[in-house]
Amino acid sequence: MSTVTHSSPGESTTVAPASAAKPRPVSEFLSTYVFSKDHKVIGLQFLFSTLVWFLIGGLLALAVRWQVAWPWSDVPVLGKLFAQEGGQMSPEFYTMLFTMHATVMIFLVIIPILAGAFGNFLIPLMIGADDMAFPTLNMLSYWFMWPAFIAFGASFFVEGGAASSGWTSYPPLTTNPAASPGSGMGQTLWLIGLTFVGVSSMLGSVNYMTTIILMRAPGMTMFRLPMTIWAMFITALLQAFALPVLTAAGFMQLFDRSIGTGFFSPEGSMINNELTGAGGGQPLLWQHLFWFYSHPAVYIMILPAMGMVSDIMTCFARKPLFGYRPMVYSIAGIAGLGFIVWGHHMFISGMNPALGMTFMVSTMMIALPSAVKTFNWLGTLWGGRIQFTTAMLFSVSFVSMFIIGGLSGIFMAATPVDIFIHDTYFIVAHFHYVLFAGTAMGVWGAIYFWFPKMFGRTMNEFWGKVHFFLTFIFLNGTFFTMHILGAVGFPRRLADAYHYETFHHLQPMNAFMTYCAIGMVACQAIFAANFFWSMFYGPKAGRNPWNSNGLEWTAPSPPGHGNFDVQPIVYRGPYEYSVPGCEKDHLMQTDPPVEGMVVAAH
Amino acid sequence: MRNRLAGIFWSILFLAVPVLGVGVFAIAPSIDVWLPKDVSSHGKEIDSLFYFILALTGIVFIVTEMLLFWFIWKYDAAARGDEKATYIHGSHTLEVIWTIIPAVTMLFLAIYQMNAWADMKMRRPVMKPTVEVVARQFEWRLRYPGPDGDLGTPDDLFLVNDLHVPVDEDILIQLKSMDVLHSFFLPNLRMKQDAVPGMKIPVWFKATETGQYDLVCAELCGWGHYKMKGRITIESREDYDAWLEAKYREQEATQPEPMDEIL
Amino acid sequence: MTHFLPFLVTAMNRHSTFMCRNRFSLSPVALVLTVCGSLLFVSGCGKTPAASFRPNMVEAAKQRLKPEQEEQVATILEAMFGTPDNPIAMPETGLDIGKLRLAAGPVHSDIVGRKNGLFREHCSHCHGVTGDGMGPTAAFLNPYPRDYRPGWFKFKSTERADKPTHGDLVTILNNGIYGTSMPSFELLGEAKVDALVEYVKYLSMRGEAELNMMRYFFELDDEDEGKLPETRDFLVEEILLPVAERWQEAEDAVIEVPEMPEVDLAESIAMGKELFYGNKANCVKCHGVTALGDGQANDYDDWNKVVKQWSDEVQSSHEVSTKEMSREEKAEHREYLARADKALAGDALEPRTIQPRNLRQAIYRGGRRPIDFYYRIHAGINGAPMPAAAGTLTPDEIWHVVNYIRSLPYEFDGELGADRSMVARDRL
Amino acid sequence: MRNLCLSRENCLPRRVGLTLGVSSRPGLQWSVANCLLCTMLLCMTLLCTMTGCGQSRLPAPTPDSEAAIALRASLASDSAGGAGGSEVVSTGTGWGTLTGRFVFVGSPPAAKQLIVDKDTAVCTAEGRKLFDQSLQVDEATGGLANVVVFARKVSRVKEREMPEEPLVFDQKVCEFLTPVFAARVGQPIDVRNSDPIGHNTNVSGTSFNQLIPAGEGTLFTPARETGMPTMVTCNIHPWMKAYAVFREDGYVAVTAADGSFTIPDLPAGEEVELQVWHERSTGPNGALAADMPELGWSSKGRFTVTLEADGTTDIGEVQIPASAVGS
Repeated sequence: MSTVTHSSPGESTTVAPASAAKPRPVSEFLSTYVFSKDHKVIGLQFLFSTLVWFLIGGLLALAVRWQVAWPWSDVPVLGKLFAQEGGQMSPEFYTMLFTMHATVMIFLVIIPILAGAFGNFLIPLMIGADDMAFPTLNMLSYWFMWPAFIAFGASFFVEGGAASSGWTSYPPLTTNPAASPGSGMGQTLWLIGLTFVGVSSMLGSVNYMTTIILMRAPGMTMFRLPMTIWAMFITALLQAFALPVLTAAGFMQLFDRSIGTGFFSPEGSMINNELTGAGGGQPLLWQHLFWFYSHPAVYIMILPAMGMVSDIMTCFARKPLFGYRPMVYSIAGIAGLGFIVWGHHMFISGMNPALGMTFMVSTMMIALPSAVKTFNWLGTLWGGRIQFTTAMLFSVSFVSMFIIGGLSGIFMAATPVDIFIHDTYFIVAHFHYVLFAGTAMGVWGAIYFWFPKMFGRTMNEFWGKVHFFLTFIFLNGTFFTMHILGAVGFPRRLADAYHYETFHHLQPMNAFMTYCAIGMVACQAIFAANFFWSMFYGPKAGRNPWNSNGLEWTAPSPPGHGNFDVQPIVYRGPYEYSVPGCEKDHLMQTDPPVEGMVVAAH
Repeated sequence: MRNRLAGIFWSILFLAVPVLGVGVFAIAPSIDVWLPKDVSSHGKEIDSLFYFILALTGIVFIVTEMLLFWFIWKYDAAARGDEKATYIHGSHTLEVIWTIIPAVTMLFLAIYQMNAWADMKMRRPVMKPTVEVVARQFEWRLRYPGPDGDLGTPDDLFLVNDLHVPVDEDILIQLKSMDVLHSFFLPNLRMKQDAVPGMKIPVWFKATETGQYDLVCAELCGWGHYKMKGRITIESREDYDAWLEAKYREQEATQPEPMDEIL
Repeated sequence: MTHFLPFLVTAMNRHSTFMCRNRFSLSPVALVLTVCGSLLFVSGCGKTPAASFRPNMVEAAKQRLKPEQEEQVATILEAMFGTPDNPIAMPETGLDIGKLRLAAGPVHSDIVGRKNGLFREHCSHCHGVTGDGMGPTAAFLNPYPRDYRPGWFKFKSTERADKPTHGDLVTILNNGIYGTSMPSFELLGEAKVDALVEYVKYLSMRGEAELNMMRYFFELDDEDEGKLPETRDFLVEEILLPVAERWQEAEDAVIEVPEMPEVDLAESIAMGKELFYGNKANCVKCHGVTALGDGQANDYDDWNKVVKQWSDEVQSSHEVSTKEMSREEKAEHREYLARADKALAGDALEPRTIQPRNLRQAIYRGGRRPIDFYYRIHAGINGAPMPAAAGTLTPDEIWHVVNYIRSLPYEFDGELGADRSMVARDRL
Repeated sequence: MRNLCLSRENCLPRRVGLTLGVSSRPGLQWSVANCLLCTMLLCMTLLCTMTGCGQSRLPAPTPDSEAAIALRASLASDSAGGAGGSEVVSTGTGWGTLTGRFVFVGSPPAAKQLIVDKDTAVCTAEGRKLFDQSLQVDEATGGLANVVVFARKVSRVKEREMPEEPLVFDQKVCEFLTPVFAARVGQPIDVRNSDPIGHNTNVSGTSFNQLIPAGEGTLFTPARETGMPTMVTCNIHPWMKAYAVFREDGYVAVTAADGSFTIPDLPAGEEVELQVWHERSTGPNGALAADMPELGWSSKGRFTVTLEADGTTDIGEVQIPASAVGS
């Protein structure tokens, strides 16, 4: 089936000029411009959609920060939309804000931008395939995001507002609509949206796995794959194995809410004088199921960035990746261990404390592959010939920030310390260092790096660096401070914590963080302007503007339909930079071997 | 040469990360943005473990960030002239070293703290509950067992939000939730435990100093989560008994109290 | 569009330079649209709403008030009570303006450590800025948050129809109402609780004055041309004072509580039990044979009853045939019904039945002190179906019932079906 | 799936060869157009979902703040006087009796059966059924019972003694025996319970909500006027419903089964305004409208008559259409 559906756009292309005299039906317009099956277009569709959501999520975060810094004061701009009677942000709206900030950022930005946008765009290009294995499925994986977009977007405007039980959606707060305004229609829409995101990811991951396994160019062995592809491959595996659990759990919660099954509500638990369901369930069951997906999801959210950063860094250090195989194994190790550490989100949840010990050990162990990766990145920089392009700066900052995010994780893995810092801003600092300072920086790096391939033009380097500099400064101003707030025990998710004497004096510090956050969002305007300007007016890029090695750089920029005008044949791995005896400092994967050149075994 | 300046600029930016990072943690205690005062017997263990991990991660943090800085400072293309990058694919020895050292450290860390964890969450003191705390949206309902020491008898004392415990004694709290998840968080006693509907979870600690401290809800429990504020009063045995007695008398009132007592 | 497409397709296939023109022709449009869309999105649905008291639209629609009449009421109320940000306490109300200012207005702090706008910070999410029990979370709570406007309060030490004393309301704020969504505010401290109570009284007086005025339109003579007289005699003497005086008289209306009779507790409980199940006190009729509160499931409290009855009325008015009506009558009828439907949908919560208390859970809304029980049995519960027993039972008998009820959570009565799992020992 | 080609170089990708040479189509332009289209679509969807912002509530009137400030000032000064509400000035002499009859036009609908789910051994013994009594029409005469007629404002009140015998308000087999009753303020009412089961009697708008033990009674003395009739219920048996009207001057009557009413001793020789009420009326507050312009019958259910001294004035048959009582 896939062959048939795939070939149709190709055929129509060749037929089009001949039939130009005859007006084409609307369906052609749709299949060319909207329901495209070209992996690059789908990737860009993902990219644009997620960037819009990135903006929305960022604004939500600003509103959250505003309330944390100056509780109950009028929120500028956004306040117009959602203020309660009297112009102030109501606490239920605040809970909705941080819930939707997390939801949007995780499910509509990070996961789709990594797997959806870059996965789609890069996988066929980097392995030398003309398209994905299942183009229709691929198209569907994008369009299945739309019900999710609509569900999440619409949920803001239904009665009671959007979901407001945190992105973790812990029952019974979520299973009983009487528990919170956002647990009404908003939560149902949240679950529906989540399901569609899941379907989309699943379609994507099936496609990626098949494509990577079956459609590599001649000579492209598994151990000649760039790290990006390895990361995408393992991410796809993670998704394929973890997602069904979340989807099942989501349906269970939906049933709890709609037909009173009571998977997650215990016997006789009352909310607002209404029974929470049939009983016989356990709230902790949801936590287990949810984190069984969502902990691996944390790696889904960073592994592709790690892969892309490895590729960018080798290119601009002009040096082979230090320890290619250990890097691959550590990604696999992170993924494998990722399945057995979910309990560290639940140390104080009421789960058997003995389980806490085992999860603590496995969690400590996951620091290993992360450490290996960090050291190997440092090793890659060592002895390199570093070019400070914007993409490189973002990649280096990824490593720098990932060190912070990784190390702060050890505090939480230590169960006794976790008793104190659980659910405080220490956690917030930790995951923002991993997901924002880590992944988002990686994503920016990747955008600057592959932009020429996407649009045939390069982004402005000067403004790119300004963007990097400001983002880097503000990001650390915002998130590093959170560590010490966490050390005071400042809890997450409080609309107003200052009536607690313990936290009363932290307001100025929060105000500082909010100023930084505002700066951080504001300087994204530079990025947006640069992005759109360069798309049309940026300097034209050739096929290989960075003198990089990957297969994608052998295709035209931007690649046409079918990607390669010449069948790429792969002779070596992707990191052969500065090969002794070679005239240029890079040796592309497709460059035929030259007599006498010394290249490492793989 | 302009390129070299750029390299210096960016290297220093990355140098700022460890410098300012360590700086923030060094200054924080002096501006009172640091661990709140500990008044529990087990808190010292948590704090010392926190400091231990802080030192450990601090060292790793400084070393790796300094290496990062040094590499981008030194291996800037502009600084290397015509020299090519080193053509090296890795080092087996190094990989082994930097796998084993963290592994050993991490294992040590995990085993080192197991005892502390067991003390705080697994080795429950054998005694009747001092008080039952029932969390609900958005308050802490307290039930003291009354003179007979048993919960669920007519002499139970019912209170709200205002938790009192005697100092220097083992306290066993029976934690429940009526509706959704809550978390019983005493920052000054380094104690946190989720309250789960349908479960009776024991929480124990021993307070070492008298005083009044915050009782915070740390698990999102709905729109009013932020206002679910309680207070713990740690007082001497005599004061505690007198307080219990007074509260019990109040609960058994058969005549109105004078107005000034209510206000 | 149809002629544009093949052109574009052809152009693309040729990969020629005029493609550039083409690309610019589309992109700016898209850009402008995107920017406009985002701007619209950000600017949202209008301005930040200023805090204002919402008129009692249910009563207004019920009394078929005209817009100018509604406006007159709103204006008079603003003259007498001010706005949510700037309350006014006329001397006749006996309210303390200092306390009101502490509680009113947006949440802010004028001096370090002193927070104003207490009501909006702590109360308005449920009770609404107007005290109409229609805050943003109201619809999700069971029971609904109290609507102060009719001036009915349930748990108090005064006779049924009287207002609660200041102390009664302070007690409610300090203890919360266990079994409802009303939490305890004790830790706010005395001064703040005091200010909040004063503000609740203020809102209640305002609401009652509003109701009185809206109802007064019906009483007007024809020559008044549908306008309330704006004189001090009418507005203060007829409308405000009757309400304010009852609040001021509350302290004198406290129920006298005789001492508990000196009988053995077990004996007293036995007598109380007899009364509970007997034909005299009849508690069993609503609280059920098992005392689980399952004896009466389809009654409404007064707040809900008002809505329920009117909505039933409106419903049956919908079914009235309009054949015999004149054109004007028809239009009037239709407008009334349209306004009524809107008011019921937007300004009233779906009426909900009230359940008699489950007496085996040891959860008592009105307080667990013996004296709290005495008040409730003596005077009944204002606004709720619970009737008064004062004339029917002697004080001693009331005390017996009190003792029996207090023992119920700990009583195991297999015969009556009070399941062990339902008693306080295990349930709470 | 015979070959997973994990490391085989000769594993040819399936379609690269197929498409070689056809990749002449530039990617940039149409993908950009495409993506912008998607972005726009996204923004538009968000805008569309925002329709929820539209208010569906009744528009609230805005107070006239300037007028409010002026009024506030005038209320604060004691000088701002003026009579509140107009007093009726007496112009006539003597006393007269008012009488009339209410007739239901058309055929009355069948009464609804009430749901009795409690104390059925007493209330619905031997298959007895209880019916809604809100619309009682005499079959023979078409008279409409339980219409309340009372004088709104009178210039003078004839002194009559307060009856010493309490008015009996009884309930039997779970029904109030008098579905609508009138009393003078200060007149004692004996609220009785002739059932073998307990009732409670809840007179809304007053402080009276009392337990009435089986076979006993309790006295209730209304202290204030009700205005329009107020509802009386039994909370133990929620289907039980009656209406009471208490008037200071006692000029109040409830129509009998044949629809007739009589109010004696009204001031004669001057205009007297009367108010008419019925439980089922569709008018405001239960005001019963009738098409009698000669009496100046208004939509507020009011009419005016001038009575002859020492005589009886009959307003005749008042025809009430089905639509006026919501049927």
